[in-house]
Amino acid sequence: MADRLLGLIGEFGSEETLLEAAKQAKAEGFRCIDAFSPFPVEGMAEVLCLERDHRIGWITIIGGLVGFFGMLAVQLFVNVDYPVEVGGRPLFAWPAFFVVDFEIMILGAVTFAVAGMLIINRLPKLYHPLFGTPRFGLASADRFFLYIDASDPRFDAERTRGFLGSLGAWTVEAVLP
Amino acid sequence: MPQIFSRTADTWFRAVALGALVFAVAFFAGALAFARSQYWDDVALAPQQPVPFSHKHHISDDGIDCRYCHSTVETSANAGFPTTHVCMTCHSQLWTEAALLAPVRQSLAENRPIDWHRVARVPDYVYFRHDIHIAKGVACVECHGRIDKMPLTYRAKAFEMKFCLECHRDPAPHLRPREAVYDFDWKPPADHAALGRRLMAEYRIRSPAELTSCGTCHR
Amino acid sequence: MASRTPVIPLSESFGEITREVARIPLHMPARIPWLIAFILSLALLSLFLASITYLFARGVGIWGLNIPVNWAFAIHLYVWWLGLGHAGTLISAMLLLMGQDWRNSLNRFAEAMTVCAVICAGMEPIIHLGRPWFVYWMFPYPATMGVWPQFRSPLEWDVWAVMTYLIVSILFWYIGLVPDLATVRDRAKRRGWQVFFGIFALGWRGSARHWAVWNKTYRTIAAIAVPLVVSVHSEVSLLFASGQIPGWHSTIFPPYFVLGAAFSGFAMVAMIAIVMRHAFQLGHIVTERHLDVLAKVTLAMGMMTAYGYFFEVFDAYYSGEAREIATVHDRFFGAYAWSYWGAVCCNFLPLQLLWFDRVRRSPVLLFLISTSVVVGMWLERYMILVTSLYKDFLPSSFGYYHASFWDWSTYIGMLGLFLTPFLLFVRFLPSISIFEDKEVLAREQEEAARG
Amino acid sequence: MSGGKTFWRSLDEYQRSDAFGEMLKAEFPSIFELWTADRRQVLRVMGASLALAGMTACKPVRSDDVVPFVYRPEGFLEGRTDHYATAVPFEGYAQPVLATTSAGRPIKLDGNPEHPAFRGGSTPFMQAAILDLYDPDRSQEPLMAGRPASWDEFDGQMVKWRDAWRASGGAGLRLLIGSTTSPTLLRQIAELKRALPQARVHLFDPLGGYAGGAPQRLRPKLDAADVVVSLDDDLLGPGPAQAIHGRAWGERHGDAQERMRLFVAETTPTQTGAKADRRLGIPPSRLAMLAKAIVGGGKVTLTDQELAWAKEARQALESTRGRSLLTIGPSAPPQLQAAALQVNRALGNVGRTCEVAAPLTYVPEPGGSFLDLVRDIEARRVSALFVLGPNPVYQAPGDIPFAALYAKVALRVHAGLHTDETGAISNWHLPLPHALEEWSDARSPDGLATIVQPVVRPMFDSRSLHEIVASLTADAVPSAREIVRKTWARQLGDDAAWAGALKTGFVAMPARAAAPANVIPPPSPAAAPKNGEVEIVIRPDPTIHDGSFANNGWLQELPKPLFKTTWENVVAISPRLAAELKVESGDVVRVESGGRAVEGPAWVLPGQPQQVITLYLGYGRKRAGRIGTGIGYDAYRLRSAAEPWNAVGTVKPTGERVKLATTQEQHLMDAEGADLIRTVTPAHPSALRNEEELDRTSFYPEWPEHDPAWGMVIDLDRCIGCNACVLACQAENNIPVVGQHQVYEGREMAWLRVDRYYAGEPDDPETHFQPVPCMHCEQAPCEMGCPVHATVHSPDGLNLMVYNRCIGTRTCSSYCPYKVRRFNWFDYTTDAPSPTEAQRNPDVTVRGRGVMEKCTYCIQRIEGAKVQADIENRDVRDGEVTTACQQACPAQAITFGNLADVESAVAGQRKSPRNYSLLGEQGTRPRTTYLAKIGDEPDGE
Repeated sequence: MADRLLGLIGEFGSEETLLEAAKQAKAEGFRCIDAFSPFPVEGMAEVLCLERDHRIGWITIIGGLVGFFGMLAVQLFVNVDYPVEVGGRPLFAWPAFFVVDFEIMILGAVTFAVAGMLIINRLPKLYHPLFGTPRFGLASADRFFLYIDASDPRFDAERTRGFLGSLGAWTVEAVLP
Repeated sequence: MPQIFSRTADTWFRAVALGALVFAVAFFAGALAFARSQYWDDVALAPQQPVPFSHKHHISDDGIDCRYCHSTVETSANAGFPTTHVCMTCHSQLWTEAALLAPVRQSLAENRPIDWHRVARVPDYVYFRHDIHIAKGVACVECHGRIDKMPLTYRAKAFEMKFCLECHRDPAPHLRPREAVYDFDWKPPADHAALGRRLMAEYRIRSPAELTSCGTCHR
Repeated sequence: MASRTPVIPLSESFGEITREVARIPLHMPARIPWLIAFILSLALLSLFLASITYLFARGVGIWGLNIPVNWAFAIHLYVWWLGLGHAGTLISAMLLLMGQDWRNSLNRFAEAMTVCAVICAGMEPIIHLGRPWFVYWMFPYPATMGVWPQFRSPLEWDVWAVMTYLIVSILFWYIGLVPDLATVRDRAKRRGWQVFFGIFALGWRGSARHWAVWNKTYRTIAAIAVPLVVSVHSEVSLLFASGQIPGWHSTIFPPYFVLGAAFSGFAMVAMIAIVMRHAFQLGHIVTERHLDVLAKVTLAMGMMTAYGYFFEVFDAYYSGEAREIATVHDRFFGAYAWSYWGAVCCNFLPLQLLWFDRVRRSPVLLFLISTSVVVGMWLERYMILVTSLYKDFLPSSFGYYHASFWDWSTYIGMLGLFLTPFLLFVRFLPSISIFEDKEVLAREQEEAARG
Repeated sequence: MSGGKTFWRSLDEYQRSDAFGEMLKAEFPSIFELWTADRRQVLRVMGASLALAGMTACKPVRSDDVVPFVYRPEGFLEGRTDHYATAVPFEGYAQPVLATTSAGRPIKLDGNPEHPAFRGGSTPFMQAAILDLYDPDRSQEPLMAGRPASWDEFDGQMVKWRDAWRASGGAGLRLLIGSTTSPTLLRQIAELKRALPQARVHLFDPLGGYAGGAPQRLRPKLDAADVVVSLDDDLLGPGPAQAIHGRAWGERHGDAQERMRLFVAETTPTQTGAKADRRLGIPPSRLAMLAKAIVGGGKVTLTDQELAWAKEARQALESTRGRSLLTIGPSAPPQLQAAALQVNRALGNVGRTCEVAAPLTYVPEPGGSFLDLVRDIEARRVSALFVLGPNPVYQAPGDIPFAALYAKVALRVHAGLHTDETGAISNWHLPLPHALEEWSDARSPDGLATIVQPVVRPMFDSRSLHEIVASLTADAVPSAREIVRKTWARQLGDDAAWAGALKTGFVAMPARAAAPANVIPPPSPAAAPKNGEVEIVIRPDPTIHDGSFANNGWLQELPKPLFKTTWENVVAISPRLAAELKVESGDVVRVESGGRAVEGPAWVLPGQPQQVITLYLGYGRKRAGRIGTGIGYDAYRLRSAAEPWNAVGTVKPTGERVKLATTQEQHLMDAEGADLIRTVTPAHPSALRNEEELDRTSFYPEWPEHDPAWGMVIDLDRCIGCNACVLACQAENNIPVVGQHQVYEGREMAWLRVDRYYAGEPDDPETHFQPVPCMHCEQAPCEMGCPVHATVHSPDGLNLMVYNRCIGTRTCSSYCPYKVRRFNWFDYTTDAPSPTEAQRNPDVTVRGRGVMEKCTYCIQRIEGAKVQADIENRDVRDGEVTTACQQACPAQAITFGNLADVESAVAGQRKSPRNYSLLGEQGTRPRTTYLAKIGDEPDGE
């Protein structure tokens, strides 16, 4: 188990080389690849076909609606449950209610969005095999990594290692569990 | 780069996060439950009284009317607490030697009041009136429960605002003919709803809006 | 566009930026000054705790409040703190959406400042309550009383607005922080630091998938945060405008308050930027260009606020309402004219120096002008509150307000409540966005490469 | 009184530490704050078990003790209030009151509605008398040379003295009594004189003159007068007949058919002057001349303005012969009084608008004045002096060093409610009971008598004045009740008649024939000031009076009707003199006269005659109790025995400045202010400024109409600014006294205030009074602001304030355009001293710290009436609910009732063209509206 290879990771010096490497890997037919960079690399999402993922948007909208209508429901309920005349204002004072509804809409949208982001990204993930890779720590500083997973049908430990090297990777390391 | 966390770290992390969440929810639920519990509302607790007075015995066995002792219940906000003298109208004849009644005899002899512990009480800022409730056909049992079955007196209902509101929002089901107010064994007629409606009109019970207006009870 | 000076010098590198920022939590370059500042802020915090202990023991009567002026320091500082906070969100969110790269060196600590300021702002209305221990009655929970909060009240709106704002600010700040926490985690050598940053970095790996989802989330929240800022301070203004008191009852209040808030907030960000830049030698990351842009934004906000001042006066005269006019006169010449003219002078006079390029790029001058603005907005909030309340409708109920010792001690102590968490943030967390600056640098390098 | 023991001890301990009291006053919001005695003990003293209304947390209260009676007292009903007709004294006169008791403790005094003259009206002093009952500083046991002693010891001494007096016929024995109308006391004095012919009874009446009283009194009957000309007579101001005059005023104003016209010439502004149709400020030195101008005959030297006033007044008097009245104040020289009598006789007014009668008060025989006593002490003819009631050491004029003289008397016995300045230097001090604690009798200014019956057991070890007087001659002293009954043996001999008199609260008494009028010497002009001097007018304080109310917190905190200052007396000074001297209100001035001087804060008083300053008696007490000691200056020091009301002297600023505890700044009304207080004229009978004021357009849908719909109308034409409503509200609604410091801070708690506005020239302004309670707005801005539903609207239109829900955001007060809300900045109530908390109304929540409070339209009375009506299955009748302010108002300026009932009085008044809303343009739709004043001048002038 311990030495079963999970994938290979190649280290690059700049975002351009990484982007180029990713494109090439994609062109080579690799599916299960991922890139790691200290900052979001422009264009990477397109290369990895991630840009059509609109889940966050939908989650946010749902959160907003839940917040808005949830709060509105609370407001309507409390005025039905114990109707009290306040300053001659109507029981259902819509303009006044919408103020809080708006705030809670935002609160709902933001909390849903954050929770959605964490869930989609499967975070928190304190232990991850990649962290065991000696040079991976530089991914948060100034190095760029391309990872090809062992589960990829085109993956072959030796050939893929060579392929990464051919892309200009400074180092190629094996990711072990 | 070595791993910082062990493989089980994520499990621990999630467990702790979930635990915190559960704790927070439980805390609020617990607080709400506590406010409705006996610890807070004192329901069904019979405090130690100077004399172990039994309402059950006096009502069910002896058939004494509530008003004999609580004589101002129809005329005043307070139901009225019996004076020692009232106790002694009977107990100068009955159980004159009973050890249990020694404090009563002593009170009369020394002209010193008996310190009872109040069982049914609303907060100071609530202005409850017995007279109006009796006049409108709200029976003793509605708030005090089956006091005729209580060997030792305890609080039957949580005297919380919600309890009062329940009836003030919809009095009809809680009404009975005025003459049945002191009757613990009164059974509502088959068409209780119709009776409620009739009494609402007959007794000119105010609208729920008025009855639940804050000023009805708080001043 | 291409000809403008880069916000991050091209001589910088990704590694350099990483090192420069990450050394602050990990190695703390200015240990002694930080410690002095921290002890000072702890002292202020203790003053605050002592003040509110006495406050809770005795009652709000320890402040100089009375009828008619039954709101003063606590409420005007509530508005003031919240106003300071708004700049953080605006810098982070609005400028992000507008693609203003220069924000990237400023947004992190601006957001932290927001969180600290909103905590202070949120404290104010709670401690000012007559019976603060019942503050939870403002929330709709199933009570045995069967009574609920009253949602027509601007105060109730404020509860939700501030709560939302606090939570959103913290979330926005935190998810922006996560990648940088990962950076610091990976730089940390000591186990304790590794665990600390490791937990809070949530296992961030900088994966392209993470970045993609993260980017969408971050921009979505940013897009939501901008109307949030506007709505929160509009609501705060409605706390006054909903009353019928002359001097409050005006439709100009929401924009007037929001602009004033942004104005004071940008000034506050400038102050903090200058201090941090000096204390941690961050000259290459927070450059003169940053100060220049900040000064310009402050100037723009100031001029818009000045327009609000003008329009408020115009509005009163245009309405022809005798009482509105009387309130304006009272602001000009009444017992609290010092607060009006103080606000006008502090807000707008030194501000005019910012028309000059040299002044904008001078840290000392910009710091002084920003301080003047923050003080000026403090006076303005005081003025709006007190000059309206102390003379309203019936001459018989006019009355004067004088801040008591405890008013001041609570306020000054609260500076400790603001500074203590902020200093902790500076000490323990990456106070400048590392990855966003790298992003800028990458973009600039690319532009430079393209010529 | 087994429970009294511990109670005393704690009081005693307390009293010994004066410094502690000082500290309390300086440091704490409630002067009472820390002082507690065991509450239960007090309640046992009060003779009943009850739970006082108190505000605790929201928790349903746990089981606590309930202590029933052993025997139920006859007629006692828990939870119900009882009413007793009795009287409280004021300047020796009876003020007939109806005392409300709850659970055996008196909680409220109101004018006796059955009384033909008072008809339910009250004065602030009547309302406040109940607080004196519970004054924790009252003397509680006999003191011998300042040390606690017992009545037995005193009685033992008395036996010896009595034997000596019997032998000598009472030689050397002197009694000094205050002004009194008590038939019983008068009878006892007569008996004493018979038993001890050598003894002598002296009268000490600082407000009637030190030299003895006038043999005749003009008793005005204002209700019959079409024209009243008052020369320095404050008919509507504080005095024993204030409620009677106020009632008459009310009946002749507002919607009255025949309006009374009032001319007032006064030496210092008063409430009467404020209400005058034609007012004239005049220095005392010219008052006689003015009288001469009215009486006619002789050459007068007056200013044009004064002459014009005199001419108009004279014409008015003559044009309404038999329906006019000329009245002269008691402070004017007796010659003027006699002249007025003459004029009224000539106009045929006597018997119609006034009566001439012998005084109801005790008139000493020749040689029985205070000055005679002083002479006798100096001549060492006095060996024993019983000071029964008054406080001559404090109240003697400044030119008589009475404290020193008093010390020369070998046996000094003082009886009083307090161990006051006199009691402190007496050999014996004897505690007297409060009027509500013992039997007595007295006569009201209209001539009727009232049997003063106790409504509560004496709280302290006191003894009735009647018993003390009786013990001077009798070995076995009957009880006060027996002594009083003996007086009335002939008239109220049988028990039924006696019970009837107690029940109704008054007894008719034959009027004594007036003594023949004295020969009138020509009016002698008062001393005129020399160059650089000013004339000094000395008056009783508007709320503390002669000083006897100094320890009454309600009256101390009651804003003086014209100054709106509290807790101290001021030196009233005219705007011009103030400008000359460069002083402003609050600058301390030094007033010197006759070699004596006082220093007090100046108050620039619009309408004050130019070179005249006014000093106010009653302050500068040295031993009044914790409340009244050591505040203000003592104007008695500047008084002279010969001319107690006026003096000539100098005034100059000391350079010192003090902050005055005022509840209202001085404001002259501008055009905008004229909207607040409106005046209608025959030419402009409507109070409305424009049609828009009737516009009820609103963005909000209307809430359903409801019956009842409570509302209040306040008639500004009737209001005399007397403050009776303010104190009635305070007594009814458990409103705390917060102390001088809190009033400085602007934190007075009064739910109802009487605003005073000036219009016109500061030298001769119009003065307006406007009572301002909560307006109970239908579209209340306050309610909208509350986040927790603590202030909401009831279906019957009340703006409710739910204290137990309030969290103290104060938004409601910020939004209130009328600023009628009051906030508990500190805990003003929890630790009030024990006896005072027994005064609290059990039907009204006692508010704790941090909650807002305000006028509730006396919701406890509304709910009480509703419950009563509901029990009887009927609607609430018009007039069944009276608010405390309405009940107290002597002028009947306040009407309250159901607006939905078109037949109701309040609905009728709403239809008046004089009806207007305060700040109606704010769209708040107040349920409290005002009826405009009626003027004879064109609108807006």
